[in-house]
Amino acid sequence: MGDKYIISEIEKDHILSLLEQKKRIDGRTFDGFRDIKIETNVVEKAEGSAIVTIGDTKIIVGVKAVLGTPFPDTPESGVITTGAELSPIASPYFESGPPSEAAIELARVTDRTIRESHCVDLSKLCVVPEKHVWILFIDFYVLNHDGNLFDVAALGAMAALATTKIPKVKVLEDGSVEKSEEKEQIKIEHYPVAVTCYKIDKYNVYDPNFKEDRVSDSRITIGFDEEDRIVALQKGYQGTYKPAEIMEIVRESLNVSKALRKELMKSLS
Amino acid sequence: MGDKYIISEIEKDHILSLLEQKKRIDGRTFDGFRDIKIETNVVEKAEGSAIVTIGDTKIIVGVKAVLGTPFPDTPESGVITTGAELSPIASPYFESGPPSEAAIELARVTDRTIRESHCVDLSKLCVVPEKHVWILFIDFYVLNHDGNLFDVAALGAMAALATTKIPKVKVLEDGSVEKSEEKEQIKIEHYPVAVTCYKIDKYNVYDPNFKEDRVSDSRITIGFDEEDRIVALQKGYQGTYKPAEIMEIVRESLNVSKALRKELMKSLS
Amino acid sequence: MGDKYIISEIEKDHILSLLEQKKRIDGRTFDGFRDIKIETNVVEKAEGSAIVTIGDTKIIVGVKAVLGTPFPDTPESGVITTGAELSPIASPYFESGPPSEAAIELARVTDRTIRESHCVDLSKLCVVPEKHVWILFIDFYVLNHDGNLFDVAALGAMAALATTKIPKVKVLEDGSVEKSEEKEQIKIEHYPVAVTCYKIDKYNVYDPNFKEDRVSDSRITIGFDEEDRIVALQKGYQGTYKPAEIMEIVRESLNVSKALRKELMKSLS
Amino acid sequence: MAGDGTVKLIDEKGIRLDGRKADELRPVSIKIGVIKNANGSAEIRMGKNIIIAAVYGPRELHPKHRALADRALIQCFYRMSTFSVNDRKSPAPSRREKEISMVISNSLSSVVLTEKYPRTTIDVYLQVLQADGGTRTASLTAASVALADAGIPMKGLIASVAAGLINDQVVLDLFDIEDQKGSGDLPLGYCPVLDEISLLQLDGVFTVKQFEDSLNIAIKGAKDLYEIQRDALKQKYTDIRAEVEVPEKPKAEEPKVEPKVVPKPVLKVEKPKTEEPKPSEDDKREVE
Amino acid sequence: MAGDGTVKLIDEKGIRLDGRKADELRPVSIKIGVIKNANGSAEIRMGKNIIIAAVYGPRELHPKHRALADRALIQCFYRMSTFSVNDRKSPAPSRREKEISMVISNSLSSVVLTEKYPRTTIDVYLQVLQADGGTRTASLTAASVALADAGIPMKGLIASVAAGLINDQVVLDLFDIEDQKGSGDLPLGYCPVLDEISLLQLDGVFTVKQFEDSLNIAIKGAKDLYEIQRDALKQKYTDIRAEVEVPEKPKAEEPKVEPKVVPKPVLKVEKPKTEEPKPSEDDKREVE
Amino acid sequence: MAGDGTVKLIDEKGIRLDGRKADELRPVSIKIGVIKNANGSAEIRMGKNIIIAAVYGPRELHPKHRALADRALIQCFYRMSTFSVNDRKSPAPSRREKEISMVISNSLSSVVLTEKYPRTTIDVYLQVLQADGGTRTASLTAASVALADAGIPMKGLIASVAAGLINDQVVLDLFDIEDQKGSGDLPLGYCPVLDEISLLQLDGVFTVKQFEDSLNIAIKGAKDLYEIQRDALKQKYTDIRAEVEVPEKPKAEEPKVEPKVVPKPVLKVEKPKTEEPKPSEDDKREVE
Repeated sequence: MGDKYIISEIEKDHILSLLEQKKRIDGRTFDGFRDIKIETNVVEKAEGSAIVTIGDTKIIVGVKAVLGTPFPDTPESGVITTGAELSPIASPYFESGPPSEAAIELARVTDRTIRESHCVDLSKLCVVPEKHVWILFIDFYVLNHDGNLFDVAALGAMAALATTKIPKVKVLEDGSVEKSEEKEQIKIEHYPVAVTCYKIDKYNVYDPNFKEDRVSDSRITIGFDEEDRIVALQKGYQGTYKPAEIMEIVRESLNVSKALRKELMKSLS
Repeated sequence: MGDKYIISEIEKDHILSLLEQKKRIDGRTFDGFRDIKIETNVVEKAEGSAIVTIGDTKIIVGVKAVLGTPFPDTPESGVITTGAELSPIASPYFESGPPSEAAIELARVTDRTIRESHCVDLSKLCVVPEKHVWILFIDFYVLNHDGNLFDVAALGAMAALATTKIPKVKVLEDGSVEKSEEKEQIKIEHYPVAVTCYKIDKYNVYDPNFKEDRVSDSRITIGFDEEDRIVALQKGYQGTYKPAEIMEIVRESLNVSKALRKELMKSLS
Repeated sequence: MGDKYIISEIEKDHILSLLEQKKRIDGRTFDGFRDIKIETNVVEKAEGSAIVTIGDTKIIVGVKAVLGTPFPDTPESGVITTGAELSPIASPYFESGPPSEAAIELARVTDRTIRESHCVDLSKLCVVPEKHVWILFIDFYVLNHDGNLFDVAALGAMAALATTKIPKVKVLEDGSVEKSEEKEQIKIEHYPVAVTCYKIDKYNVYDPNFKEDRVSDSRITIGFDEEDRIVALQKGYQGTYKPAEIMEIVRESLNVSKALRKELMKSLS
Repeated sequence: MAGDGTVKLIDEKGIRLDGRKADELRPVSIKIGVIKNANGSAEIRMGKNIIIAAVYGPRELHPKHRALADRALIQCFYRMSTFSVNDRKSPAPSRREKEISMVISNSLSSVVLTEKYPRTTIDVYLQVLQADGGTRTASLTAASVALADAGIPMKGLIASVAAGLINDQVVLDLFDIEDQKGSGDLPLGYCPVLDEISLLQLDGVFTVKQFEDSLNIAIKGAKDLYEIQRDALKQKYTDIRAEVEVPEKPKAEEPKVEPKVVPKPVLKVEKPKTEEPKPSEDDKREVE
Repeated sequence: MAGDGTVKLIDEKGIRLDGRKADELRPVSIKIGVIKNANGSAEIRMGKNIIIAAVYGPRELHPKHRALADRALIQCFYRMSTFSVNDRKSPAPSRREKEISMVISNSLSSVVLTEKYPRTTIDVYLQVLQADGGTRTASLTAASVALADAGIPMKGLIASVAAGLINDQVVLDLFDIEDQKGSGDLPLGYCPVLDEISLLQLDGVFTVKQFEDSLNIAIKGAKDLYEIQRDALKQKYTDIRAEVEVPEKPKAEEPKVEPKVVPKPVLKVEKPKTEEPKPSEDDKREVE
Repeated sequence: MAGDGTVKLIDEKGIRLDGRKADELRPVSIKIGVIKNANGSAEIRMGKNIIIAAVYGPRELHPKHRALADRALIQCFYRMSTFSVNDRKSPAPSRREKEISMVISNSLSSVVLTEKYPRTTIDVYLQVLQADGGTRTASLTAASVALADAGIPMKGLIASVAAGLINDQVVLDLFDIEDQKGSGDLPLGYCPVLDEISLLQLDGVFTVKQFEDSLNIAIKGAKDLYEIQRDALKQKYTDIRAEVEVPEKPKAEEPKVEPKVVPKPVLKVEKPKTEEPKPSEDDKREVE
């Protein structure tokens, strides 16, 4: 964002002077999150879906499962593909048109968290090697942007995936496939979550609202799995970090990830 | 249009003051049409074609028949697809570039008139179920825009379709198909025409020229088949109608449709 | 170009007054070329590649060979397809975005020189008629634009093609094909080169630098094969020629072509 | 739309597959203020349709040359989510989405007092989260409520619903299967306060008599729907009242959520939230 | 273009498949004023080619930064209709269409007195309704006549036709099959009044001698074509004369159809229809 | 990135497939001034990667409304040539290319003294001629040198290289096969002068310990790379020196190649070549 929106210097000063006093504009601690709400199975026609809200940020994620052919170099693997739309429905600062840089980054970072965690075993999405595999399209739409999109998107993607049911498939004699009415939950092997730490001047805060997000100098999004391994990381915006700061953020974010995962698992139980 | 072109208030006042005296700028009655000319078989390389002119409005329509695969959910049906281009050749108000909203509306309303009338039995366009069906591409180009595009486009589409000849096809042993030199007229089951009633202030007129079209508050295009059934309807522009007005227009347009169909049938005989 | 860049009248006058004295701004004769350098096999991952520099103009050309299906009307022919990018890397006057008119012209004229000379026998690129043929993608990127792009592009395309090695292919029993590790040089039947003559006022010069190119009124690019036949020709820009001038340029360019071909052949030996 | 006689869409007693009578609306709920950043918003659920409408504006229009000298432009963007339908929808806008955006925009333009905001745009975003037949009419219904929620002055709300033909019988508010298997669809946009029709389309095969019956049943349905729209807006008014009882200084940083008093839900709300149609220099720089 | 020897494109007597001699043009007809809204227009039929050319301008250019300070920009848009060829053409503009648009634009720019209309654009639209070989040359021929019809001052008309090689013989004006089966094609744009070549392209394989012969035969063909262009413009002049005999006040509302007196069809028509190259504020608002 | 255990990417002695040790960079060469028209440029070869970086600017930005009031915009365009990879890359820009362009642009923005050139753009073009793993880091390394070559004042050079995991072992600077078969990749952009990290991404599976080790090895690698960057810039300085020894009047027509004295390769070069960030009217007209 940094670049795109000019915020009055006064507002930035206000946020900063509060941070110096260890305060945030809405009274939270530096690592305090706003209310988290995860609803699943919100769209029947999707194979999986979720709406996640953190504070006033709201994202809907849907998973469509489509039978298709695998990539030639991975004939026994299904495919996961992730798309994000930052529609102008969600913010006066978003514009109509093809996916913006910001939408591409949001989709790709979330995609890496999902993919690299191996949360879905792609080989289990294979129906007939080289011929028929499941393609999972994970699409998310930001409905209201009040900061911290990356964490919300990853929660949404996992909640939608973990509640995805795909039709059982029968392979016919001629090699073609037939979908049955019966559906089956896909198996989730790992439960990654993404945690983003935003740096405003020299202060690190979590779960910023839109104004805090907008005045941030940089951010680091880290995907952690349930074994505390890092599966994805993205530094964003134009600010920089000392090496030691990075390690500090990794450790702090790891703690935050556990709380987020608790929320995720609660919604799935 | 309403929105897009600003017409001098003077011109609008002039048109209106004439209408109050039951007159139109070129002396016609409210439901009087300009000269209609329908030429068919104008482009040999198309499977069907027509040029229709009403007054100075001129549209060319061509039909190309291509062998393709059917949609998975209608394996025994051929396909009709309609496209319109409002090229800047036809008016100083048209712009280059991808199809405008106006072009999309023109194509889709004409498409509905054709499609919903079942004027072509799509099952007869099937060659080998699931494998090979005829796809009819109906493309029209507005060559000169002097109002009343919808009626002209529908006449053109029907005249082109009704004179479409497609190659006879032989199905070979291996399931592939071979086109023969011999061609066969496609069978037309119904003869829909579209009639558009334009409302200027409280007056309903038909077949407006460009200036009348431009000052219209709203329009209603209705597709009628030869059994006097309504097969398509589209209210256009931003004006509104009382329910009773609608019914009056339906009845009036139905009468107009008979005259238009007479012209169509004359050109086909 | 003519249109696109406004050059100070002073500069144009300067170039012209020199030409009147039979001089060029960098001291060359009217048909004198700058240094020519042709490097081949510059990109290992391409099946063929070359970097050609003439003066400060530099173009890289890569050939990728991909197995694909032939066009239905030429089932026993491989395919050659040529693309050019005038990336803003090469000149402050180039813009980002889809291929410009200038890029399209450069690609298509070079394509015609290659294609019409029959330098590659397309039937030899056929693996299984109707099913599998080699598609050669010849893509070039202008890296620095200091005039005379057409001649450099054609040299680059030929140098890349003539050093292209494609995998040997085994046709399996089920009709599918398998690429082997072993590669084979494609056979070159002809060695066309392109020569462009630029007209500034009434003077014809060859191999202009950017400034001369920019003030040119017109240009003629001619592709000659090694049997002195014309295989492609393109008049560019807005200037015109008397018929006799054309013939004069053809004869002069034919001479130049021999020198350029000598450079080409040297690089290939 | 194929008149497929093999499916029995309505039984002898006139009961449809989902248990409704011929002239009955599907269950409808409308919720207001669902998109916090928008100037106005609404979520409609009608059958299995789930659609969100959000209104931004009046605000400056880019590029400026498209602005209208004497009134606001109303721009609608109807979009289906990729996962809203059985077969995944491509994310690229289709011709169908563009046409629907246009007819919704035309319909809304007929009631909004656009002349109050010359040179601005009022943008209406419609996101279909789940589609179950009749998304264009449900979208228009929601858009109209969202405009009222945004305090945009209107001559009246538009209620929108389709009538149609199933097994040659006229019914109200077709759902997915009826839409596909029925033989006719007549989407209507209607303003009960003005008794004016602002959206009307049709496909299928109707006799003139069937058309007239369908039109009438759709108008009746729209009037029923209008009551639900009013209730949704009244509910909001009540909610705000309750909130206002406990007096509280509005937060300075959050001008958007300052209570909007909507005394009568629909007609000519005196002052829209964005009072100044010409944004200040500061706003402009923020938008860039 | 493949030199396919198996088809006999020309017989021992030098007669081609369509009965023409080597240096003969196909039947040509040119009709003027076919597009009423345009400032000038022409339809050419040449063999089975049917092409419409329409000229709009000089008029204001958008976006303005593309305008030239010292002259008019000539923009050509050559487009093939989807149904103009045997295999349906995709409606998206191809690279071929873009290149042809450019070479036609360059050719016309060489004869139009563009410096008379600084900062404007003259737009030439070329729609191929049926293609039969040589559409670019026929388009240029028609465009040139349409410009004259629009009253745009020119140094001279451009006549355009191709020569080519079939069975190694030089022939004029290739039609579809000759174009496909022949071994060379040389499209030429030529201004007889100036004796200047403004369009020249070639593909195929020509010896220098064959090239020279082809160039000469194409120039001769262009001169023949030029007479047909002149006749078409003269015919119009005659038609207008006849019309003007019965004096009649031009209708105030229709300034476009006011009789354009074209005393000599080609050179420097004194006043173009659009006298004022800088459109007034009103015009500008209409165009938006 | 699949942790495919079947390929032995590193042997018992810690030697990798290409003969390197775990913490060793691939052979690197950096050449300056390879694109004559650019204000600065560099070619990097690192393993089989061949990448060209060219810098244009500071220069005027179009469209103007995107310009920043208080500083220069840095725009990066990372593009892979179609033939740079084993399977031909489509020429259309991919989402990957757009993301990489953005992270490189962010990284460079952190060191360039952008506030010196308000309202301008500095455009950095990155063309991958051959890709061999780690193209984004090599591109950033080259871009940084190209900016210095252009005389753009910076707080320091950025050296960029990845660390990663192969067979669970931390190694520096993954090449193609290691990138594909390894189990983790951590691209780093680092400014040794400032000890600041300006690019950091990761995919794969790392324990926190592995991450820390990878980060450290990448920083060490970046420091090594920085020496090579400095050498390249010094070499240029030496070359220019040699040239300058023989005094020679700079050619008037070629202002671009006038010797740029770069006294210390990196920090705050006093005056960039383009001294006047606001281009003159003439320049502007040329750019249109």
